[in-house]
Amino acid sequence: MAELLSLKEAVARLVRDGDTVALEGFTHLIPVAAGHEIIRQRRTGLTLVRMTPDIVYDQLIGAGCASKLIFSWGGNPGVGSLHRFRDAVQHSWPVPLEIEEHSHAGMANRYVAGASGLPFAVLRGYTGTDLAAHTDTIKPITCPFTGERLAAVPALNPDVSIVHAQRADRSGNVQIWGITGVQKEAVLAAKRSLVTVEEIVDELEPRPGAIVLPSWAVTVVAEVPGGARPSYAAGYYERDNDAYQAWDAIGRDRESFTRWLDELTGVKA
Amino acid sequence: MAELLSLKEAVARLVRDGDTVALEGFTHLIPVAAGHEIIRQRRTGLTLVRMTPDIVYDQLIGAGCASKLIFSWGGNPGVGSLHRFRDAVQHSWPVPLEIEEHSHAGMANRYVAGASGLPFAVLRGYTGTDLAAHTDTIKPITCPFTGERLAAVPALNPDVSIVHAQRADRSGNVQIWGITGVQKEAVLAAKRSLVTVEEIVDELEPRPGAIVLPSWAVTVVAEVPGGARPSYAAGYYERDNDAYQAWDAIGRDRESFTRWLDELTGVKA
Amino acid sequence: MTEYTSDEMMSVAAARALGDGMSCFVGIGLPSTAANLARRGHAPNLTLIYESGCLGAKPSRLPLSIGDGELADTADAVVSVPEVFNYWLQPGRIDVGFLGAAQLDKFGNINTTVIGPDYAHPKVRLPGAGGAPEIAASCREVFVVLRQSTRTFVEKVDFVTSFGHGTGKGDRARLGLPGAGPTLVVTDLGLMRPDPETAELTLTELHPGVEVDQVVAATGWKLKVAGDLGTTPAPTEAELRILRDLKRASA
Amino acid sequence: MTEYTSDEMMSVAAARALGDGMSCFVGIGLPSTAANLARRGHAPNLTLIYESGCLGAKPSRLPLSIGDGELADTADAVVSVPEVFNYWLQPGRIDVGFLGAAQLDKFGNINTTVIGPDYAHPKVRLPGAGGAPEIAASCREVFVVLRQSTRTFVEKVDFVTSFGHGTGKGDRARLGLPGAGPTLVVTDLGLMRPDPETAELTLTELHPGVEVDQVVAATGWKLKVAGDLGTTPAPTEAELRILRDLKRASA
Repeated sequence: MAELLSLKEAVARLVRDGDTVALEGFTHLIPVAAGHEIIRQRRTGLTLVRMTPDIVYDQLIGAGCASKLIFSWGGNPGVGSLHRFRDAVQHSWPVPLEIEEHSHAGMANRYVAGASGLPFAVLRGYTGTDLAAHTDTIKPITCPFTGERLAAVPALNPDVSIVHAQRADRSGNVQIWGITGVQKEAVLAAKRSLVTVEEIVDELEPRPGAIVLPSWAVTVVAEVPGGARPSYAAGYYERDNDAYQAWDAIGRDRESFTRWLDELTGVKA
Repeated sequence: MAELLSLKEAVARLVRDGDTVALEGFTHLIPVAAGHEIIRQRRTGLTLVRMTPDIVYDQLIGAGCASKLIFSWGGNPGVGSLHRFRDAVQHSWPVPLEIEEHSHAGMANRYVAGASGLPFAVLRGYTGTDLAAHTDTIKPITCPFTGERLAAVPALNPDVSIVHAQRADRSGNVQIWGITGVQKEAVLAAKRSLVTVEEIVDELEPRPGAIVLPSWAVTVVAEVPGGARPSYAAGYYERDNDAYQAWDAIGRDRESFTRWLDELTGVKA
Repeated sequence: MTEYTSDEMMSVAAARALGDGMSCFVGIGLPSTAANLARRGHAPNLTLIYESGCLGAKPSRLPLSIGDGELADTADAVVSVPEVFNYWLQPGRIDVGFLGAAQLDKFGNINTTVIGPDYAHPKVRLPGAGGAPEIAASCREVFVVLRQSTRTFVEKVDFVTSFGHGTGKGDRARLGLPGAGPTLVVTDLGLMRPDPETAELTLTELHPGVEVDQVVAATGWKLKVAGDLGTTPAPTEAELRILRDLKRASA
Repeated sequence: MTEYTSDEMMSVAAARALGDGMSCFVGIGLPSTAANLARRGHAPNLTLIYESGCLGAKPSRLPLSIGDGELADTADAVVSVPEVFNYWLQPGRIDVGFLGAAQLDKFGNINTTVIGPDYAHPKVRLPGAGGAPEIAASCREVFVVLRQSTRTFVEKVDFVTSFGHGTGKGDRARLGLPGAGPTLVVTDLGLMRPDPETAELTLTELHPGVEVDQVVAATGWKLKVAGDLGTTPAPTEAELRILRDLKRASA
């Protein structure tokens, strides 16, 4: 059964230096507040996993929390590049960042394998591309029935997966609706999981398009209203497109980023 | 886009002698009326596929429509055996029935592979059992990353899959709720598909727990109110448990079955 | 004290094996009766998982099939059949797999496929595997419940539908099976558990009023009896009331 | 006649390539603009599929991201991300994959990963693959839309993120790729199509007012020009109105 904790306690309890950590949420319901709490608690050496690293990953990388990134598309959606990510890859600032790069289909299937207790997944993927040449996590596999060659990718089983959802009940059952992305798989693939939610309610009213993660499949639930801002939470608030635009200028140089970071972590200039 | 046809036209159009045909529905929403129409149209030599062949498959087998059955559990749920199935397996009556036997996990994954355009699926399954010794559709496969041995099963891609659903709209978009079983996978794995529905409505109201099969993924929709009886259709009618009980006596001997069959097909005694 | 049948004793004993807060993958029939009895009694936080995709079902009566509407209506979540097997069963998340059997052998292997030595020409064709092979493989442990007779309790099953302990201790580990396999067999006569050294099913408890000879006579192999043979407590009034209410509601 | 920009011409030309009743896997940015313009105009029954899991989205404005709330709210079905790739894209159900590119080479190979010869020390780190490699592999055909310059249209991409025609005709078949690959490239200057014999991208149509020399100069390889070079019809009033309404609604 999931425990109900504050975000601070939850991150302190679940996320350790050197962990493999996945924060998922496909444009919708990105667990930004949890990412900020990881920065505040100054975790280091993390292997960060995420299909679509966007500004909260740019922040985690710029803050020096990560030593490796496993991903399939890194950008500021609708705006442009992630400058902290680029700076880390191109200039090792503030620390070197190793990367392991996949396609969305590959990443999604790696989570599926992880959630399914399988060591690998099979897909029609990567054929003819240069991706396989730069990672040892894409290998060929032959169908034992047809002889056809396909791609195999290893399961992702993060130490901790963190997602944001609309609601949980007091027993820790979690309800998510709208675009649910790969969140169920990320939670089920992980050794430990944290779900931040907009609110904790007495009862989860059934809703069209909603999925429920039963309490016994989740480690910790933390109530964090607005925890997905500046991304959005269907039924609660809209995406703050201006914040995504504004991040471009902040992330663009080390100085303005450091000012932002000091403000987040409460360091006086 | 799905075409809207009568059940009779739909079966005439889609189901051919010798086809591999899957009727799915896990206790709930079993497409019984469509099965009866296949009997009426006297199809023969079918390879019938179904995770849980129950009384409608007993009827199809007793009527001589099938030459092979691919399945994982054949019984009259809550009642006992399928006597026509047993008679076909043990005494080749009315025609011999070849069987290809799997577990539920294997069958479900075979549909998943079929729906995914993959030639096979991987699972932790069958280990230590005698199932693999009696079929060539279970083979070992080795994880290219860990060296672990797992089971591979080939994709199921029926010529026709038939399912029953609660509703479709006039464009042929299909809505299913309650226990949805393996119906989505069965439809997506098939070359052609038929969905019988309780009713055709102007608009599909979103409903908790409902899935939608878009019209362009379905070949034919036929309005068949009560088309799942004696199984049930959540929101429409309950399971007719008495009919399942009554089938035991009818199916038990060839004579009473033949009377039932003559009645269904309109043959005078 | 209220009278009770040996079937009622069996269901009550099976129910007691399920601890509160556990998750249980429930086969239909006797296992479902026991699991629902437990949930309505001493284990209100028992999570019932049915292979139809119902996670956390809370039926008010005994389901007649694995896919009764009430299972879906009362579940915490209803997922597809592939999902219940792949995401929920396969990774070993579930504490107990609760199974029935047509034949069970002395190492807890289960047969629900064919009776007779020839698969192609069986004496009796049974329903087949269903979810059982992977339930038996992947749950942390497996409980089996069935009525005891020399027909059902055999030296060696005609067909291994679901793997128990194979030919003895160590076979599961050699095959890489993650779960502990059958740790408890509940019958209308008593309880059996695998011997810690050999994994052979051994009589560890008798139901009240049952004699050892009776159990030995109803077993198709030379049944071993534990040195410290216990006796199952008789069903309590409360247990019988709940069981009978459940049965009545389902009639 | 209404004035229009070369970007507007590009979007209109790209939109026209989508037939009514088709299904289209839509990349964000220019492809999404074109696909939405088509659906609001000549192809009302165009099915838009976004990798966020939205099948049959009908947005009233141009989405800013692949996962805008309006895409889900207006979709026929919203499925998980694994499902959209495995059940919907991978089996080859989708008619057209509509992609953008940072670099495109003369055989329609796409780079969105790194600029520069050294992957480990790139000149510019780009966002990466996203859904594109499998979109390019599995859709029945692929359309690419991007602005034309010697920076974007190169002899050979620095990194093959998404496979087009490889090193020429026959490469896709040799690799067992099911779809036809890039059959159309739409730019702000004209249209290119793979030569039927060699699969080399060849200029087949100029947008109104554009000269061949201009296109050749904006291309990083020695661009071939079709013998029967056509001219794209200018955007109609209706096309421009819909496009501008969409843009305005999204501002």
